Amino acid sequence: MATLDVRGISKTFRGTNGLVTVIEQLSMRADAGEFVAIIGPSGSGKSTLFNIIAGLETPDSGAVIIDGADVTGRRGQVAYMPQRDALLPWRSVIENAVLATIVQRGDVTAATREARALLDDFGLTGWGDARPAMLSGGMRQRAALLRTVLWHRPIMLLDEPFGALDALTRAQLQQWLLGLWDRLDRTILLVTHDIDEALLLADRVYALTPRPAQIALEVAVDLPRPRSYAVVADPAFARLKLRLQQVLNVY
Amino acid sequence: MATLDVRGISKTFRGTNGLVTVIEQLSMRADAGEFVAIIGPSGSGKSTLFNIIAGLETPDSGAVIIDGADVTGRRGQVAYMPQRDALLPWRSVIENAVLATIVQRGDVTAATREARALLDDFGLTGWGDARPAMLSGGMRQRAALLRTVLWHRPIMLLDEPFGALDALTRAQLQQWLLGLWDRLDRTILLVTHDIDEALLLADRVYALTPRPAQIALEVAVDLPRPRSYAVVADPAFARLKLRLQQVLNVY
Amino acid sequence: MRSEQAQRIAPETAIGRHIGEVQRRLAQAFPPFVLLSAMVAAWELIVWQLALPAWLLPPPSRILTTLLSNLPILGEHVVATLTVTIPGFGLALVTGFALGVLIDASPLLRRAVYPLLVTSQTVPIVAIAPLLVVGFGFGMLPKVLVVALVTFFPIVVNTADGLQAADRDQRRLLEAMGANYWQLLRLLRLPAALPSIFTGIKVAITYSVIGAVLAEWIGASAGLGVYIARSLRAFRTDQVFVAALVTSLLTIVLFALVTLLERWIVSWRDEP
Amino acid sequence: MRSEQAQRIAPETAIGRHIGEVQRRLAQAFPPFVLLSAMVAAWELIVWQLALPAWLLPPPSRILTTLLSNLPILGEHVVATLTVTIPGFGLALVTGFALGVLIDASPLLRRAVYPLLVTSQTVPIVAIAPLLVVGFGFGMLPKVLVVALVTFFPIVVNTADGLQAADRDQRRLLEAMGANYWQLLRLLRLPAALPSIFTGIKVAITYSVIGAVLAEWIGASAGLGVYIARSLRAFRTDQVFVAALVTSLLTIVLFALVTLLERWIVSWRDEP
Amino acid sequence: STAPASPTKELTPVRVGLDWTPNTNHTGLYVARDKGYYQEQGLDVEILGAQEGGTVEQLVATGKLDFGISFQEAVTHARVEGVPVVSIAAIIQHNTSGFASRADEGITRPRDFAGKKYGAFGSPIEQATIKGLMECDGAGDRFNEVEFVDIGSTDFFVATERGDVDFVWIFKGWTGIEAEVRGTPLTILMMNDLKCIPDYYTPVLITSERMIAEKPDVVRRFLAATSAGYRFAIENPDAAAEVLLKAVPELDATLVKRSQQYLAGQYQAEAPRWGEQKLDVWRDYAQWMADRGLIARMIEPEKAFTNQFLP
Ligand SMILES: Nc1ncnc2c1ncn2[C@@H]1O[C@H](COP(=O)(O)OP(=O)(O)OP(=O)(O)O)[C@@H](O)[C@H]1O
Ligand SMILES: Nc1ncnc2c1ncn2[C@@H]1O[C@H](COP(=O)(O)OP(=O)(O)OP(=O)(O)O)[C@@H](O)[C@H]1O
Ligand SMILES: [Mg+2]
Ligand SMILES: [Mg+2]
Repeated sequence: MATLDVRGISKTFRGTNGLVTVIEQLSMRADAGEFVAIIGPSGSGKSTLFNIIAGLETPDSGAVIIDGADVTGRRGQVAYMPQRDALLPWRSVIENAVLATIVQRGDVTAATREARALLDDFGLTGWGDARPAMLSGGMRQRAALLRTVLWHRPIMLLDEPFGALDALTRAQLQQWLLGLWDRLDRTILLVTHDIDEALLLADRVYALTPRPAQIALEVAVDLPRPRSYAVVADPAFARLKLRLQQVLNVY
Repeated sequence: MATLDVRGISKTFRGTNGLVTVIEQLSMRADAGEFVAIIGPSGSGKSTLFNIIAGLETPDSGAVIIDGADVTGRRGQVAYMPQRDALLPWRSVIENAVLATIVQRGDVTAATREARALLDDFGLTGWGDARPAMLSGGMRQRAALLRTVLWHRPIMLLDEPFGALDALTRAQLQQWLLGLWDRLDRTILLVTHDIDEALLLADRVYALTPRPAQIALEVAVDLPRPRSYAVVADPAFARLKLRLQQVLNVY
Repeated sequence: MRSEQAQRIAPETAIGRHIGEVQRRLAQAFPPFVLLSAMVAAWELIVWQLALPAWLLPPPSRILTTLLSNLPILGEHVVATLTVTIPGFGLALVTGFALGVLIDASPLLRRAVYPLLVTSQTVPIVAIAPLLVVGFGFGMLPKVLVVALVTFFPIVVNTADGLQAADRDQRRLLEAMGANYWQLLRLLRLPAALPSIFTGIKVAITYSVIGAVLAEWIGASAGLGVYIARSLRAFRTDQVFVAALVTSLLTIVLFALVTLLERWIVSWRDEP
Repeated sequence: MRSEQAQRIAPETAIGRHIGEVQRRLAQAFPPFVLLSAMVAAWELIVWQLALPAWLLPPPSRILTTLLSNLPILGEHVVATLTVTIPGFGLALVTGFALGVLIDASPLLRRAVYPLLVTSQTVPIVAIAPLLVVGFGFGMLPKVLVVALVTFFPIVVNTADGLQAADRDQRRLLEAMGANYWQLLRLLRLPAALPSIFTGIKVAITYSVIGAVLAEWIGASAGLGVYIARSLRAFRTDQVFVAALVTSLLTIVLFALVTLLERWIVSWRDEP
Repeated sequence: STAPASPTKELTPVRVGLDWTPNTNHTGLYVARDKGYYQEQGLDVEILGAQEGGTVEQLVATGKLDFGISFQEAVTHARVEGVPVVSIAAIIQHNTSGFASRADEGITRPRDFAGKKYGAFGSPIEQATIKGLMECDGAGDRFNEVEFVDIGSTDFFVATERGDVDFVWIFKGWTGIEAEVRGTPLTILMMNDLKCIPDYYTPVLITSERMIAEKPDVVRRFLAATSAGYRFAIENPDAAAEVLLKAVPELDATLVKRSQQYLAGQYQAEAPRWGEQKLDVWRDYAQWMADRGLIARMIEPEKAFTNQFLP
C-alpha cells in the first residue's frame, strides 16, 4: 500500500516542427490502495505521464511523490505495464514473466512457480514455455500483464492492459485484477480508452484534455463493490458515463 | 470491387507441446463491396486467417479465392493492416504511408500528396515528417491505418485497426472509414473485439469459436445505412448484440 | 527458400522423414561441391594449357600428391600451429569481448580507448616483434599474443556496436524495473548483441590460423608458417600451396564450428 | 550519459548554446587526451628508467624528433601508400557489399561461396605474391588487389549477417505488399542491416592502411611499407615507430570519418 | 667505360629485383644508375626492392624481372626445382658471413658451439653447416649439444639481448659493422677463415636462361655498366656510400659508410675482375649440399653460372 502524488508535472518534447508541450502543470494523486483510471484522447500524454512516474523520463518541472518521498526520475519504484508489450523474444512466456524478480534479486524459483500457477487464469495454459513469436497479439498482452503482476510493487501502472482482448477474456482478467487488488491492496493506475472499463474498475477517474494533457474532469466512482458487469444497469453508472462522454467528446 | 472466398481452410502450427490446430475447415466469404466483421476470442486464429488470405502463410488445406481465381499463397492481392503496426523506424509517417505505392511502383509523388492531405483526418497534423519513435501508441496505429488506406486494393484486411484509440478518435475514424468504403466500394474484412463496432460498421458479422477457429455464428446486420452512433438505440441492434454476446460467451 | 522443395518430397512419416533428411543433406552439399570441382578442374586445365611451371602455379593434381606424400610431416606442423591458434583465439575472445563491453560502458572510455585499439591493429607485427622477443623470448607466449592481437579487434567492434542494437521499449522496461548497468547488459543488451558478436567471432576465427602462421615468422621450429618459409626457400611452390590448403581447411572447420554454435545459441532468431 | 552535464550548463540561447558546444567538445577531447599523455609520459619514463636502448624501444621524444627530421621523405611515402589504400578500400567496399548480398540471396550460394571467401583470407600473401606480379605486373594493381583482399571480408560477413536482422513483422508487411526480393532488400533489409554493415566497414578500414603497407612488401619503391622495411634492415627502430605512428594516425582519421558517416546515415537509431 | 650507345636510340627498359631492402651489397647498381652508366649503355634501369624469400628467382625466371639479386644456395635450389635462372656475376668474391656471438660469450672456435644456443633463421643448411664446422674442429658428435632456437627474421641484437640465443649466423659487412657502430664487441667466426665448408657466392646477380638466349646484348650492356658501378664503389667507398644514401635516405649513414669501407676490399678481392665466378665454387658447394641431402639431386654446375657477359 502506497500513495502516489503527482505534482505540477510539465513535459515538452522536441518535435519535427519545434517544441511540443505534452503535459502542462498536471497534478493527480492515488491514495493507498486506491484504483484510479485515466482516460484521455490518443496522443494526449498518458504514456508520457506513466513514463515520468516510472522514472523513465524526467519532467521539465514538477515532482513525483510516493509515500511522501520525492522519487522524481527514480526507477524501480512502481510496477509498470507499458503500452507495447516489450517481451524479450529470446525468453519464454514464463521467463519473461519472472523478469522483475530477476532484476530485483528475488526468489526466481518461487516466481516461476507462481507464474506457472497463473497461466490458467491468464488463458495461457500450455504456452508457458513458448517464445513470444508464437503468441497471438492478445496472448502477448496477457503475458505482459502476467509479468507486471509478478513484479510485486505496491503501485501498479497499467497502460491499456486489455486493449487487444475480446470481451470475454477481458472480463475474466478484469475480474481477476479486481480480485488481486482486493486481496493485496495494491494502488493501481490504469490507462484505458473504455469508459465502461474505467467505471467498472476504478474508485476515481481522471479525464484528460488533448495535448497538452491537463485534467479535464475528476470523478469519484461511488458504485458499490464488489462490482460485476451488472453495474452497467446502475443509474449512477449511466450518469457518470454520460458526464465522461461529454467531457471527452467536447475536447 | 472484388469478392473473397475462403474455402475449407485448415492450419496447424508446431507449438511447444506438440501440434496446435489453429484453424479447422473454416470457410467464409465477402461479396464485392461488402463490409464483413470478424469477432472471436483472443488466440482463436483471426490473425492467422488474415495472414493466410494475405499469402503470408500457406494453409495446410483449403483455398483462398479472389474473384474466382485461386490466390492461395499469393501475395500482394489485398491491402492488409496487421495487428502490430510494423512501421519502419527509419521512415517518417508519410514515408511509411506511401510504402505500398513504392512497392507497387505507383506514383509516389501523388501518394505523398494524398497522404499529406489525409493527415488532418487521421489526427496526425504536424506529425507527417516525424519518425515512428516520436509517436504515441494510438498515433502509430493511425499511421498504420493511413498506410493501409493508401495501399489501394479492392480488398482490405484490417486487424483491430482501432484497438489503441480513445472513443472520440475511434468514432471519427470509423465514420471516415465508412465514408471511404461508401465512396470507393471496397470489400473490407475487419477483425475487432468490439461488438458495437462490428454492428456499427459491418454488413455481416462472423463470430468465431476458440481455437481451432470455426464459425460459431454468421449474422447479417440489416440495419439501415448510413449508420451513426444513434444506431445503438435501434432494437434490431440490441437483438443482434445479445445474440453475439451469447455466442461469444458460451464458447 | 530453405529447401522447401526437398522437404515436400518426404511425407510426414518416420522413414520418409529420414529419407527426406538424407536427400536434403545431399542437396545441400551438392552446389558447393559442384562449384569446387569446377574450379579445381579449371585450374588444372589452365595450368596444362598455358604450360605453367609447377614452381609458379602447381596444378591441383600435383598439390594433392604432394599433400599425400607430406602427410606424415604435416601432422606435426598442424599440431604446432593449432597449439598457438587455440589459446591465441581464446585470449582474443575474452579480451575482445571485455573491451567491447568496456568501450560501450561510457562514451568517455570509448573516445579514450578506441584510438588505442585502432592503433594496435595498424602496428606492423615486424615492428613489435623485437619487443615481443625481448619481453617474452621465443616460446609460445609471443606467438599466442600475436594471434590474439590479429584476431581480437573484430570482436571488440562487433560487441560494442551490437550492444547498441537493443530495442528501446525493452530497454525502458528493464530500466523501469530498476535494472542496473550490469543487469541491463546481461538480461537485454548482451542477448540482443549476440548475433553481432557472432559475426565478429566469425571474422576473427577466419584470421586465427593465418595469424598463427604469420606469428611463426617471428621464430618457431614447427608449424605451418615454418613449413611455408622452408618451402619458399626451396622453391617448393607445391608445398606452399599444400600449406595454404591445410590452413584453409583448418579455418573452414573452425568457421563452421562457430556457425553451428551460433545457430544453436541464437536459435530464437530463426523462429518463423 | 552523453554529456548531459555539459549540456545543462548552457542555457537555451544562441550564444549560450555556442559556449556549451565548445565546452562539450573540450570535455569530449579531454579524457582521450589525458590518457594519451599519460601513456606517452609513462613510455618515456620507462625507457629512461630501464635505460632501454633506442634500437629496442625508442622513447617518444626520440620518435618525435625522428618524425620531424624525416617529414620531407615521409610525405612521398604517405602519398604512395594512400594511393594504394583508397582505391583498394573502395574495391573492397563494393565487392564486400556485393558478396554479402549474394551470400544472403540463397543458402545455396552461401554454402558454395562462403568456404571460398574464408579460403581467400587464409592464403598467405607471400605465397601468392609471385602470381600477383606475374598476373598484374609491378604497378599499382597488385597492391590495390592486396588491400582489397585484406579488407573485404569483414564487410561481407557483416553485410550477410546484418541482412538477417530485419524485424519479422516488418518483413511480413512488405511481403504482403508483394515486394520482390530486391524491394525487400532495398526498403527493409538493407536499412536494417546498415548498423551491422558499418561495423564491418569500421573493421575493414582499420585494416586498409596496414594492408597497403603489407602490399608494399611485394615490391614497391615508395610507401610506408618500403620505409619500414628499409628502416628495419638498417636497425633504425625509431623510424619503424615513426612509420607505425603515421600509419596509426592515417587509420584513426579514416576510422573517424566512417564513424561520422555512420552517425549521419543511421541517425534514426539515436532517437530517444 | 664501354662505347656509349647512340643518343638518338631509345633506352631499353630493364628491371632489377633486390633480394632484400637496399643495402651496401647493392651499391654498384645504384652507382651505375646515378652516374649514368646504364644510360650510356642504352638502358633505363628500375630497381625494385624488398622481395620476400623465393620471389625474385621466380620473377626473373618468368621474365617479369630482367635481373635479380640472389645467392648461390638459392640458385642451386631453384635449378633443382627447374626454375631456369643463371648467375651472371658474383657481387662479392667470397663468403663474408660468419657465426657471431657477443665477445663475453667465449665462443672462439666451432667446438665452443657445444652447449650453446644457436639462433636459427630456419634453413636446413644451418644444421649441416654447424655440424660440419664442429666436426672439422674435432668436436666429434658434440653437435647434439647445440641447442637450436628458431628466431625467424629476428635480428642478432634482439635475439641475443635476453640470452635466449648465444650465436647467430650473420653477414660481417652489415650486422658485423652495425655491432662496431654500436660498440658491441663481437666474436665472428668467419666461414671463409674456417676453411671447412666449401666457399660459395653470396650475393650474386642472376638472369634467366631465356634472357641469355634472346637478349645477350642487354645482359652484356647491363653487366658492363653494373661492373663499372662496383668498380667505382671499390675505388671511392665514401662517394659510393653517398650515392646509396641519396637513393635510400632511410638507411643509417654511419652504418652505410663503414660497411662500404669494409666491402670495398671484398667485392672483387683477389679476383682478376669484379664478378668473376669459378666452376669449382659452384660444383663443390652443390656437391656438399647434395652429399648432405639438402638438395634432392646434383645440379649441372656449369649451367648455373656464366662469366661470358662480364666486361
Ligand atoms: N508461428 C507460430 N507457432 C506456433 N503457434 C502459433 C504461431 N503463430 C500463431 N500461433 C498460435 O496460433 C493461435 C492463433 O493465433 P492468432 O494470432 O491467429 O490469434 P488471434 O485470433 O489473432 O488472437 P488475438 O485476438 O489475440 O490477436 C495462437 O494460439 C498462437 O499461439
Ligand atoms: N520522444 C518524443 N519526441 C517527440 N514527441 C514525443 C515523444 N514521445 C512522445 N511524444 C509526443 O507526445 C505526445 C503524447 O504521447 P503519449 O505517448 O504520452 O500519448 P498517449 O496519451 O499515451 O497516447 P495513446 O493513447 O495514443 O497511447 C504525442 O503527441 C507524441 O507524439
Ligand atoms: Mg499511450
Ligand atoms: Mg490477432
